[in-house]
Amino acid sequence: DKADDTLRLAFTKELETVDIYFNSAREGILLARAIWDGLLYRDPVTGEYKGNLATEWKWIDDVTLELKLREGVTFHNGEPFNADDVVYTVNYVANPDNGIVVQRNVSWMDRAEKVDDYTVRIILDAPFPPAEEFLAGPVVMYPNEYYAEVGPAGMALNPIGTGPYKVSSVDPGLHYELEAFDGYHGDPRNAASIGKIDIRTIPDFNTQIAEFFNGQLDFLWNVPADQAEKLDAMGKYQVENAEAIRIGFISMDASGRADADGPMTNPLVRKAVAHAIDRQAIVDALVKGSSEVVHSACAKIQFACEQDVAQYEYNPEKAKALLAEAGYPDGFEIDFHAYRNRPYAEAMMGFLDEVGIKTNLVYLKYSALRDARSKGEVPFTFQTWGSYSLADASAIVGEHFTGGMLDDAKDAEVTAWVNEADSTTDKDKRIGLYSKALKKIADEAYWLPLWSYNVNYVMSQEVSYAPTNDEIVRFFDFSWK
Amino acid sequence: MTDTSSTNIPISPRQAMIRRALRHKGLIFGTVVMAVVILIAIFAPLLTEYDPYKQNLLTRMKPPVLLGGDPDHWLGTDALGRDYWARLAYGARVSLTIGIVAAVISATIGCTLGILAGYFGGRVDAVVTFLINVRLAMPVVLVALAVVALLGGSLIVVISVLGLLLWDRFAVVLRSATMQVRSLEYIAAAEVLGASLPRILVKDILPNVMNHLIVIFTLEMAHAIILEAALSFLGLGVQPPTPSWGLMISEGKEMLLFESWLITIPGVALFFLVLAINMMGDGIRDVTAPEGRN
Amino acid sequence: MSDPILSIRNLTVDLPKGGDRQYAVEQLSLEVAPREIVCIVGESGSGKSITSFATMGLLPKVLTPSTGEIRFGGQDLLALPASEHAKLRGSQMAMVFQEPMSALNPCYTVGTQIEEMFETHTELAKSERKARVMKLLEEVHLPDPARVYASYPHQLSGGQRQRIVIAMALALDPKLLIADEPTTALDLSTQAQILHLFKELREHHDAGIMFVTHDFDVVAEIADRVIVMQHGRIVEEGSAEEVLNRPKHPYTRLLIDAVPRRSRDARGAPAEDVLLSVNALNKIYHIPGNMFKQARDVHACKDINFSVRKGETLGIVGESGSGKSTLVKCLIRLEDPNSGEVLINGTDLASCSRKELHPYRKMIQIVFQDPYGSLNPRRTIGDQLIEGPVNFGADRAKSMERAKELMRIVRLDPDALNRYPNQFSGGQRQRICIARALMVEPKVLIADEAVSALDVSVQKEVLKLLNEIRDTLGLTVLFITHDLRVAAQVCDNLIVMQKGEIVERGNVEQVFGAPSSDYTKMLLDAQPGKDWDVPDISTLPPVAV
Amino acid sequence: MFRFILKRLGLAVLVAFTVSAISFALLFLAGDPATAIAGENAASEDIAIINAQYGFDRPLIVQYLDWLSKAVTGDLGQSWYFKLPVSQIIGDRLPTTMTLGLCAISFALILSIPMGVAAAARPNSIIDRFALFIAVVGQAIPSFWFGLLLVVFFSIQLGLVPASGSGTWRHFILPTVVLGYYATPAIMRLTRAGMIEVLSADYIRTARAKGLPTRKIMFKHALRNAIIPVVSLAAVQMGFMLGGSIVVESVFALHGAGFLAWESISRNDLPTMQALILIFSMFYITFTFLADVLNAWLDPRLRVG
Ligand SMILES: Nc1ncnc2c1ncn2[C@@H]1O[C@H](COP(=O)(O)OP(=O)(O)OP(=O)(O)O)[C@@H](O)[C@H]1O
Ligand SMILES: Nc1ncnc2c1ncn2[C@@H]1O[C@H](COP(=O)(O)OP(=O)(O)OP(=O)(O)O)[C@@H](O)[C@H]1O
Ligand SMILES: [Mg+2]
Ligand SMILES: [Mg+2]
Repeated sequence: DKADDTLRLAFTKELETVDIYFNSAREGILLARAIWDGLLYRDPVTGEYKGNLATEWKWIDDVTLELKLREGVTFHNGEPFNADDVVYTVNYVANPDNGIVVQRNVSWMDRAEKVDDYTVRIILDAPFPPAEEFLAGPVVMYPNEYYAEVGPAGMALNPIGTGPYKVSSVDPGLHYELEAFDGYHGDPRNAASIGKIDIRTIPDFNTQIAEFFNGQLDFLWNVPADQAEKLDAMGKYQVENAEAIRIGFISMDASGRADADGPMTNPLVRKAVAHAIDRQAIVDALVKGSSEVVHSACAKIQFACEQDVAQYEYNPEKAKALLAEAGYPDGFEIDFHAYRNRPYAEAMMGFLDEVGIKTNLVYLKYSALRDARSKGEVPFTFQTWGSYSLADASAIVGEHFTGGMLDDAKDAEVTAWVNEADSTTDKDKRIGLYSKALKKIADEAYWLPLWSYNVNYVMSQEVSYAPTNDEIVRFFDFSWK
Repeated sequence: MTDTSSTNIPISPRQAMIRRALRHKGLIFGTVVMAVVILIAIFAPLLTEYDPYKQNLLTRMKPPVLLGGDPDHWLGTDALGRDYWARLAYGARVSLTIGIVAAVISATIGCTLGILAGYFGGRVDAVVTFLINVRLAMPVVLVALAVVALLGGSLIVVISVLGLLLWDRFAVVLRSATMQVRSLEYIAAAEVLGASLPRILVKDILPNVMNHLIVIFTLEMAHAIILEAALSFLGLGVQPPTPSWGLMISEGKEMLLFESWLITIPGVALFFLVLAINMMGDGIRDVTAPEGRN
Repeated sequence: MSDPILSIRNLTVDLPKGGDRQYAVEQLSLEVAPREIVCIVGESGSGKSITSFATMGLLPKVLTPSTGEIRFGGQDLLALPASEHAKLRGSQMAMVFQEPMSALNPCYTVGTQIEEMFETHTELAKSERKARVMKLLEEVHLPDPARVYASYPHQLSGGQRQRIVIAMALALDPKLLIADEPTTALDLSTQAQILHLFKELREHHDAGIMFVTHDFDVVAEIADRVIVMQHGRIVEEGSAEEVLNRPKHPYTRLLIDAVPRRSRDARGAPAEDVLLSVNALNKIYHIPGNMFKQARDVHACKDINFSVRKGETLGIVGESGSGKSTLVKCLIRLEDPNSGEVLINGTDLASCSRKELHPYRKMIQIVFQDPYGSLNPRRTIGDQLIEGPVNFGADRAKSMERAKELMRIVRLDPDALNRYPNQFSGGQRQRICIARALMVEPKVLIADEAVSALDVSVQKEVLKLLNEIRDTLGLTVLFITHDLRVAAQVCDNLIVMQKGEIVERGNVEQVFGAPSSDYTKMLLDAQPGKDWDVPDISTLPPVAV
Repeated sequence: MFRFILKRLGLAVLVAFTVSAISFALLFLAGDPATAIAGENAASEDIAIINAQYGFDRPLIVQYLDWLSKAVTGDLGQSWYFKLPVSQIIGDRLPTTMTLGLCAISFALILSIPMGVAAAARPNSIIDRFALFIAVVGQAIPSFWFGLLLVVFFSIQLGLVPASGSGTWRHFILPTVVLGYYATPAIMRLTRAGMIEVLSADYIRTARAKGLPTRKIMFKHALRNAIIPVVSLAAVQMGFMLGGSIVVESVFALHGAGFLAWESISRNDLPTMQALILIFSMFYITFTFLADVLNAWLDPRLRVG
């Protein structure tokens, strides 16, 4: 609280490591944005890319990006920042042998080359349109000498970056203390306003709320909609809602991997499913906040996310008719896999039940479900995808419709379009190709896109913070009222 | 001179037991509550016109009538607008099924092992004791959680896991009870009279360890029900939309600090059911083996 | 005679509702003088223990004295507050119980437990307390007092433990010593020593001793005065000489008449052909150790050889643990002998497999000691009786007929077949067990201490029944007992066992008249009441009741 | 005696191996390790790399023996999730769980033994009924519900104790009560039953005949004998508590080994899981062994032959 200039908040899960290249969790992103800087920065409000550790950048050709680095920046341990750090970091993470957890974030880079002390070139494997987005997000710069010495294990326990906050103590998975970094360069992001950030892991959300009531926490994030409403109604707290890039969708086994003659291989059935679920009602009653029903297989704020696609309105009669036409006048029974938001899944099951589709919920841990999906054992599943907070359609479509393990459609045409789009830097061409792909996905009803997600933040009255719509909490934007 | 005045205790053991049972308050309380729950479970469709699965997103989380809710739903509605009373009534079926089937499975395993160990002793006993030790040394709750987490928590998985988890007490108690009975002379007499092994086990051993079996059965049944609730709490109980009380508690937990009735109603129901089963178990022990308590 | 230490007047103790009778003891009056041993005799349940507990203030809560008084040292104990009474206990009055095995706390050394007496009732210093304990241990003739002092109860034998309890009772030189069947659980030889100790006490201490027993031989051995109880009432009282030799009350006469005589009931000689013979039988029990104890082997039967002729009654006698039960268990293959043969009609039972054994099972049947443990409480008598025949393939209905017949033979109501065991008394249960054994028409009947747990009068009945059945059915009987008198009365030939070995064999007259082994001599010598010739009741003058 | 300790140790090791083998098989068969290592948002190509890297393509038995041979030398492997040595992570979490477990078992013993003794001294009295009530309620109340109720009442409403965390002793009060209460019914019932049985034993009658004061009879003579089975039970319960404190640790945000185990399940962090299962079974074995030793000290019949 304000008295001791410490902002207290809680994580629900234990973060495996603070080293951003070796975790894939939202909590990790939160810490990373406070501790490190990327070369670029995307303004969360305008969506505009700005220089961060790089001040200028330009494409030499399709696969070479040259960046001018900011001078006078130092790491928390006093090490100066220069081209060596960038070259070291890029070459380290781009090397698959180093086992960076989220390969997609780094694998598009081949290597980096030093031009002079404050100029570097990043060489790509192939043209990669969303490169700027990645450089503004997950790819952050590490101090070369320090990292070479301590490696990921040392970085996890004593992280060193250039960001607005430096880490004063780490109890792995349990407790993190950050404190404002005096030497922060301060552009384009603000320097820290609040002196200390104290983060504990409290797995039970009720306990988090209890601690919030007790004044032991100043800030709650990812508050479920119902609780947020109640907390708002109490009138004692600030409740903020922000959109997230994450969308929910139902993926159906159109290619017949799970069951070659299964109902989901029939487009009529898939369309019946789309008509059967009253997405708007679920958004209104359960998801709430700023969420909206989505129709296209990506998040609205993502680049090249075509919105003009076929839409399926809630119409159970039509759904029944389609089922009858598809040869299932009495409906059918099918397993329905899910891994989060159980009430949403349950609500959808209720709607499906009305048109005669009996579902058996199989609720699994993500890893287990993903495993089952990659083996092609899942005919019908409720999924969500957060696109690593990347504002580019390739982050979601590229992962799910290019014939990979998670691709249930296996539509060669769509795969070709998306692959082509992802290997060109021509923005208009990309938009056109994605438009074709997304339209076909909607026409064929490979997916039923459901809704965008939103995040609720609850703050005590002393705290001032304006949430952004990318699910990222930026500690340096916090201040006391 | 035939000795006809054969008895000074004129009533049979069964009659004496019934007499003691009728005087045992705990047993009567337990039995009545159990009977009520069983009746509710059986006649659930007659007790409510609502379908426990039928959702209505427009009437979510209406409080019970007592807290000023909608008179159409006297116990209110849950987060998906399903009638809470209907879910509670149908949920009795699920909770009882879990308790009974899990206890039957573990009783079968535990009794078989326990009786064999107690009867044969020696090497068989050593093996069974080893198994019991393995079972006790294994943090099976964790292993079971892992299995449920990875296989998905269908009713069948949950019941089998619980069944495989709770047999140790049956084995331990029946082992020692059997040992005790085994050393009695009527077993030796039966052997000398040429009774076959299965016959001795069924006719002489089983009836005499039956009261232990029944008592443990009730305890483990209660245990299974409460463990299912704990699994549900960790998100690994039976799958929605099945209306199990454990699941209702776990769903209601979300709103614990705001709509506490959501967790209190199934919580109290569960509490009373488990309480009743335990009191029945205690009562049966008191009644069948009065020396056990006083 | 000096003033009595204890005088009980008109004591009545109520039983809780639903008991066997209304009062545990009724209108009971008795006196105990210093240096006097008063024996209270009577059958089980006659109220002997209740009387002693009432005096000690140890009655269970459900039992309450309703009228009368117990005067001790000038005060009425019944009117005394519990804490005052507790102070008298141990210091002024002491008690010795029946079960030496369980009367001492297993968790403390016996030295500590005796010392507690001084700790509680005196101000003695620690060293002095220990010295006093040592003296007591010597007084009760315990060998090596220093070792005994530091021993735990389970390291001592039953007789030694009973001495400890007696030492404890004597610690503060009480005025009154109550002994409730202090020798019943002991072996003959130990019993003799303990009885001797009591006689010594009478010489060296002033205490009055109230000695509860059900054994007239013991009475004859030590009593000065005798009180006979039945159903909670005193029926006869007088000097030992009078009551033992000229009992007046019919109940006393009945009891005395039931005391087994040292002579054999006259009967015909058995046939010559050998029915059962045992050759070089050995049985070794392996007792597994645990973390703190060594494993060890117990040689329970060593090279046993004997044979029994058809129609013969062979008695097997010996003290507890001598291997009698083990021997018969091997005979009926409840235990597998380690070596040796058991030949019956030329078949070796010892080497049969379980399957081969089945048809021979019916040849040998057994009646066990414990009348309560040998019937399954959850099955009806009828069901248990037909168990045997049904197992050997007989028809249920026919077996039921036979069961009825056997019930008549053992003098029980055939209608009782559909009752449960708990509705029968101990004696009746033993008869049922006999009937059950006879259902399969065995050639050999083994009675393993079949009458030891019964009261004398009941014992007499059952023995009589056994004899009759043996004679009418032409059975061969192996009669196991530790009671030499019973053995003498019913057996033709005797085997004496000690520590798993046969140390003596011969017919009854030989064994009793001219024993060859020291062990047998010692056993015979240890019998209480040797000087008492049980009077022939029929010759006594009739007395009006 | 030495031989038996050896034999017993051998058996204990066998039990521990069996437990670890069973759990190894269960865990590795049921979950896909590679996905677990890769994490939630990993892409497909990441997983293939991992599979080769960790050798999950080898037969299960080879993997188990590999694990086991390292485990005996104290190398429990690397956590797939934290990428730290498992021994280090567990070492960090165990003190919390041990503290909680010890507090809880002490609480349970302090509550249940006097109550069991009092109940046995006067069967069917008010105290007995109250004890029975406590026991029956303890068996029936789900511990998470109880825990949350305590938080609402003592922490939010009264503000007496902290709701979560493990910083000071005050943080342990509520978890101790909840976890300890879970073990109370069984211990209390056993104490009561044991005391009732012992109080009717002959040597208690002897003690009374010696004129000892009631207090001394109850505590010196009766309790020492009645406590022997309770010691064994407490050992078993203590073993359960360490591994079974998941719910309590999660409600009170105590980051102990139980909670770590549960989280490791959700994260498919098999090396941590596997090590924890091994350690928990070792605990159980150690506690029962200690209980045996303690019992031998309490009961000379077990000690001197
Ligand atoms: N705790 C008790 N509760 C109810 N009845 C009892 C109790 N103790 C004894 N009795 C009854 O009191 C009567 C007298 O018992 P007591 O123990 O004095 O007999 P006893 O002569 O000592 O017999 P034994 O030779 O078997 O010891 C019996 O009918 C018995 O059933
Ligand atoms: N199952 C057994 N395991 C180990 N040792 C045994 C077993 N049964 C008997 N023994 C030992 O064998 C010896 C002989 O015992 P057995 O029961 O045959 O004696 P007994 O003469 O029948 O004595 P009692 O008169 O007390 O019945 C004893 O030392 C006893 O401790
Ligand atoms: Mg008596
Ligand atoms: Mg015997």
